[in-house]
Amino acid sequence: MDTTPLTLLTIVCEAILKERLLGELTKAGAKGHTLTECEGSGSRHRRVSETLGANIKLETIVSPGVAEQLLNTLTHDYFPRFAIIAYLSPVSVVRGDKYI
Amino acid sequence: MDTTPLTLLTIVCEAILKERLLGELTKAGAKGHTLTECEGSGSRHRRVSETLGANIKLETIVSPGVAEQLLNTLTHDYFPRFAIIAYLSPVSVVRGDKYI
Amino acid sequence: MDTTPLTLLTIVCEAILKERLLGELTKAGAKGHTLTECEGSGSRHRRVSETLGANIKLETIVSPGVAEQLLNTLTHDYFPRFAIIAYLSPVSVVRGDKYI
Amino acid sequence: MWDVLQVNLASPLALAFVLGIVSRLLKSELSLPRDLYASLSIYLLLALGLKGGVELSQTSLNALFWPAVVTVGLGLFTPVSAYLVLRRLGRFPIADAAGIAAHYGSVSAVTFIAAQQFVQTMNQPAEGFLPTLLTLLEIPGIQLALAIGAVQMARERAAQHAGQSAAEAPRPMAEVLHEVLTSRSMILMVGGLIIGCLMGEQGYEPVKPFFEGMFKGALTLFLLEMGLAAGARLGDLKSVGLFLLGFGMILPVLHGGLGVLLGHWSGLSIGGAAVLGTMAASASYIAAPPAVRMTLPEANPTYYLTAALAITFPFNIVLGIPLYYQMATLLAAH
Amino acid sequence: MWDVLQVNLASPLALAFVLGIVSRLLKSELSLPRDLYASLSIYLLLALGLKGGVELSQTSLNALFWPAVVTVGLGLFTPVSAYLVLRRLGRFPIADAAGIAAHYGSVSAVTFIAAQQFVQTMNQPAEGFLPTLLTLLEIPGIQLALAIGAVQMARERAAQHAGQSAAEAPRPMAEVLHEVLTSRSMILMVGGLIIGCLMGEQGYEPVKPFFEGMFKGALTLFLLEMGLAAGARLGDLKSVGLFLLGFGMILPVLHGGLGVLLGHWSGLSIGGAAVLGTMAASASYIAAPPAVRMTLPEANPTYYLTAALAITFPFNIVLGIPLYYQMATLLAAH
Amino acid sequence: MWDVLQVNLASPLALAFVLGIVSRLLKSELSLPRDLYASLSIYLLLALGLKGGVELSQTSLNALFWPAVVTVGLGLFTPVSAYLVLRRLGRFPIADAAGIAAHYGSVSAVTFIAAQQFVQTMNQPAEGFLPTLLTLLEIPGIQLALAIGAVQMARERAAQHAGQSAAEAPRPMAEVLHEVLTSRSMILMVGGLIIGCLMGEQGYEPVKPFFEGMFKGALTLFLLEMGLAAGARLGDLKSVGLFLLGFGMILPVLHGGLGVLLGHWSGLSIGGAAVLGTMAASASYIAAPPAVRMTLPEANPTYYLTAALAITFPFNIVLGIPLYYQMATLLAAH
Ligand SMILES: Nc1ncnc2c1ncn2[C@@H]1O[C@H](COP(=O)(O)O)[C@@H](O)[C@H]1O
Ligand SMILES: Nc1ncnc2c1ncn2[C@@H]1O[C@H](COP(=O)(O)O)[C@@H](O)[C@H]1O
Ligand SMILES: Nc1ncnc2c1ncn2[C@@H]1O[C@H](COP(=O)(O)O)[C@@H](O)[C@H]1O
Ligand code: NA
Ligand code: NA
Ligand code: NA
Repeated sequence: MDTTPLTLLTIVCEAILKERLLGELTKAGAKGHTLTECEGSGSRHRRVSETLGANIKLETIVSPGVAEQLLNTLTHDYFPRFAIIAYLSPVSVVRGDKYI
Repeated sequence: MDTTPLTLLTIVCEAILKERLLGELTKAGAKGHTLTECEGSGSRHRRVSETLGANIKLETIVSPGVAEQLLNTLTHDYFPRFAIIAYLSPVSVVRGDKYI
Repeated sequence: MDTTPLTLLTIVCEAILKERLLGELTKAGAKGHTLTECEGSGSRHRRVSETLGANIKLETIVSPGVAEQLLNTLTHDYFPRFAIIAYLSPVSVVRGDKYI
Repeated sequence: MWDVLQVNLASPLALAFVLGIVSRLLKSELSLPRDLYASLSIYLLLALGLKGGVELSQTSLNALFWPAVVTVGLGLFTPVSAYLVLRRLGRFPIADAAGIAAHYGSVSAVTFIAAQQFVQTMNQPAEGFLPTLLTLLEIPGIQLALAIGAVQMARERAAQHAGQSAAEAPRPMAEVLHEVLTSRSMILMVGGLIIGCLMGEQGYEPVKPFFEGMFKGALTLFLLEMGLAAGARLGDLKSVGLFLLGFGMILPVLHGGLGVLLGHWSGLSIGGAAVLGTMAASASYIAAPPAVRMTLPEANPTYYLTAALAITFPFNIVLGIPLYYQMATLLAAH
Repeated sequence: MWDVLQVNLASPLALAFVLGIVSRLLKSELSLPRDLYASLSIYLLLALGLKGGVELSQTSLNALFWPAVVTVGLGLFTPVSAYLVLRRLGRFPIADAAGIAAHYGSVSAVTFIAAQQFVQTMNQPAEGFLPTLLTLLEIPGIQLALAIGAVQMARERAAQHAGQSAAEAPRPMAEVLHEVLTSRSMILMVGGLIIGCLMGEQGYEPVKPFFEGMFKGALTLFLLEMGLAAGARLGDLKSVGLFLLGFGMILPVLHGGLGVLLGHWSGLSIGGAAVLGTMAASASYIAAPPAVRMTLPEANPTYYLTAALAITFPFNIVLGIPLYYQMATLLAAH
Repeated sequence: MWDVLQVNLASPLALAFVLGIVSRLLKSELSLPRDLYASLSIYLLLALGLKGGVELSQTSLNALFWPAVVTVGLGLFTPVSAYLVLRRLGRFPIADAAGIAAHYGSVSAVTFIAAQQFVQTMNQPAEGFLPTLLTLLEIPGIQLALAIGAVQMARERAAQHAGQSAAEAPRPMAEVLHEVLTSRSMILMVGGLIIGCLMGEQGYEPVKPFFEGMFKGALTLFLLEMGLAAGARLGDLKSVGLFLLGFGMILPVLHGGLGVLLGHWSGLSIGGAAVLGTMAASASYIAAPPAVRMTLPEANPTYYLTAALAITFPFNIVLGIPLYYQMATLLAAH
């Protein structure tokens, strides 16, 4: 089976950022995303979620370049002020050219 | 800790395929799976989900051979006609022999 | 973008273990976690979930040392008696020093 | 006609539907939780079945015979007429034509309920056995359209190229039939009918406040959600084209008129004929979409969902039901 | 007996349960959304407590004394008898015997409610304080069985090998007790009892349409879900073996008979004795399973879940309740 | 005052709230499913709007004029007074002061409903148009506080350093306004008001058992959940400090007193003035938190959530409402 090596960017953050982050994804050129509801704890306010909604996990398969650009935006505009974590993993994608 | 390197196959697709894909997993010899509800957008009909149900994410840890076979089936029978994405990642599994 | 290579430990297990495993995470020194509801099948009782609640997926980004220690605890105290699977994947984390 | 329309527009059902559409247009964040939507539809279908069953237990088979016959006739005719119009006049590909036809051959339970409530408001309640007719109309419609689609596509493919992959082999009809017969709405409605029949008026009494007292209110909430869903599809109206827009409003009137006529002939009351007409006119958007998606994945969901949900459903809720009622009144006056 | 059984079978509760089983057997896709199931059980438990509390506020402590004493007695006896039968006659391992015993020592709230509704239909309503008895019966049952299991397993292990890992150390009993005492069903039922007691008939009035008017209807939906759950376990009947099948129907009759007898002696009415008997006969499948899974993970869930859910629950709902009622009637006639 | 308080404390609403807090303190696992919570709040807001709309359809614009004027006045005054107290007396940073002020400038719908129910129990029902006032009070409050926060922070930043990243640019006010105007609670309440107005008493009749009969019961369940949420925040009381503790109980009394006074002047009945006072006294914890989180992420959620949810909400539910009612009674006696 022919697969393409690509980058999976995973973002976990407070649910309130959903629309804004989906906007950032589109702007950066991501071709798609998968969104899951989740909950979690980290360095900031675990309890907030009760009234402010739980967390979301946003996964997008992108080229390394797009990943880099998104990480830049996140670091600059989101990390200082919101509960959020982001990480990259290497994946092999079927029909990978569709996602670049 | 002793871990075995195995392949994690992740499939994200429209929820309607649930039973059929679980059948394919069993047929190909996967020993288990984990299923999560999610939503997403890609190259096909984001909105469909409203009436047709959201997406599902199906994860199965398998040997590279089983992964290969499943990707073949997916590419041949599902990719052309359904909203679906599939990718592989390398993982190290505790008691890995149980999943081969 | 500066990222730190770290270990993503994923645990999928019966929902009933939630509080106990969160306790183990804290004890082992994990700095955070993300928890998702899911369902699944493996070598043990797929159906149990109906009355006993479905599965949970617990993800925590930790240093290799903490991962090792957690896997030890899981293998010793949980694997023999509960429905559970655990695996490691390599990830590159933004602001990785926060999670060690 | 005008005053009938007014009664309909001032009902909480139509108003809640409009509120749903408007809040989508305003890009409001409002949405009903997924489980509430599912719970309401389970409740409505079961309540519908139970009520129908209780009334069925007091109906003679005689009274049911002719209405049942014409209903089955409608179930065989409407998917075929829809398919032919879409293929011949609309020049749709086989899969799309069959997919849309499956929706128009089947019934929208919510439209049915709204019609029932409407004729009740007009003091012309429908016969108690109409839910029974609904189940008779529901089954053949989807089946027939899917069968036509599968057969025609196989024929077309055979003509084009010999080799055919396993993937493209049509799903076995038995599987599709099982799916439709054991679908959530079938089980709840038919199951409700049977339970209602078995327990009768006396067994119904203690659960009546729940299944009957709450019914209209729950339906109001449900129509709010339907409005949200329809509103989300309004943007697709452009992409489906003018033909489908006309189709989604003219075909219901034709099917509706036929239904009213057959209902009248078979001896139904004014209310009964109007509700039977509404059933024939309505397009399913709960049972049909998944069946079509599974069996005819080549059909474009934007077409069938938009037509059923954003064109025909609001048309029937706002204009159609009063219209079919008016038809039934005119026929009865002769 | 036959006419009593018939009344029971024609009730919407039993019929909805059967519908659930049948749709599972038909492999229907029907399932209640997870949150609806949870919401219904919260509603039922709280409503049960509130109603009980309001009635309790009008009960003298005197009337409550002897029934409370025999209830605690039942709570101590039933888990022990279940454990001994399973160990001695059934030759089950300690963990399995204790795990199953915890289920039969505790109470199924839904079975309790169904019994309450049944005696009401028979015009022999139970005393208002029976929910109070339920909470008295619920707590010791699970505890005692788990304690027996933990102690016996520790003894066995000590005999087998000296070294014992931390993991195998039994959970502290205080933790288990806290879990049971603050479990969802306890909080809702006991909390409801207290609230009901404090607000009395007058405070209850405005919420009565919600908590009492909707009760039977909501219970019908819940039993549909129980039918689905029981139906899903029918396939496991083979793997649990004949002994457990018999156990799941004979033990309830013995416990039920004892409960009716003690209830009668303690001065309960026919309805009250029948409901107390049903409680003793029933097996918990909401509170017990998680407690057993956590505390005795060595016990095989297939055994206890299938016995409680697919054998004893339907047995009681269909045959047991009318039977215990009949027993109570006979006793009262003497 | 004492007997009024007692009536309030014996109501199922207050008792359910206390049960929620207690079960959190007992570390019970009890929690309402997420979708049930969302469903209940949708139901309550829509029912509130519908009822208000039906009554509004029978109100003259005249009767509405002065109450509307004073309500808008309250909407402009309360966020400013809250902001100034927090900045000047409490020495809170701009973001925190503005964030908390947005909560106290807005209204808690549940507190409003509880007040409405209370004055009804006291046989002093409020005017039917009070839900209309609620929407008038809801909008300016949040907006004004957020605007103050944004402007003041921009000024402060400009003073500190010239360069300012895009990320730190305040969100456009139009976006925030759109968010508040099309928020779930706005759409449901204003939409309900309009629907209620259009359908009138006659259209309301068939949905009344659902939207009115179930109302108090559903509210009881909702207050159980509010108790759970408040209980979870009790632990944060220490970290918010004594100032906020006092603020969360004294400011409501001042705002509440002012609201009662203005309500009385504008011609409202005893019940109406008490409810208007309650609105002014209450702090939003549904609409305000997400708006503040999005627009002023620098504000610490622990402050505003704890103040609104764990201090002011219980204070109003238990003590505040009877107090404002007492004030209104005294004023009317003059
Ligand atoms: N070490 C971690 N492992 C996994 N998920 C984490 C970790 N730290 C934080 N998270 C997730 O990221 C969210 C925001 O984290 P924070 O900004 O640190 O509060 C948390 O609520 C978790 O869902
Ligand atoms: N680039 C992507 N990254 C993450 N998930 C994706 C991506 N593209 C598609 N998906 C997921 O796969 C589903 C089907 O994709 P598609 O077949 O392209 O419509 C979408 O609904 C998403 O959930
Ligand atoms: N091969 C597998 N791939 C993915 N998930 C698995 C696999 N095996 C087990 N799981 C997950 O782990 C849970 C417990 O597995 P087990 O202990 O084998 O019953 C299952 O319910 C699944 O959710
Ligand atoms: Na039709
Ligand atoms: Na028992
Ligand atoms: Na206020």
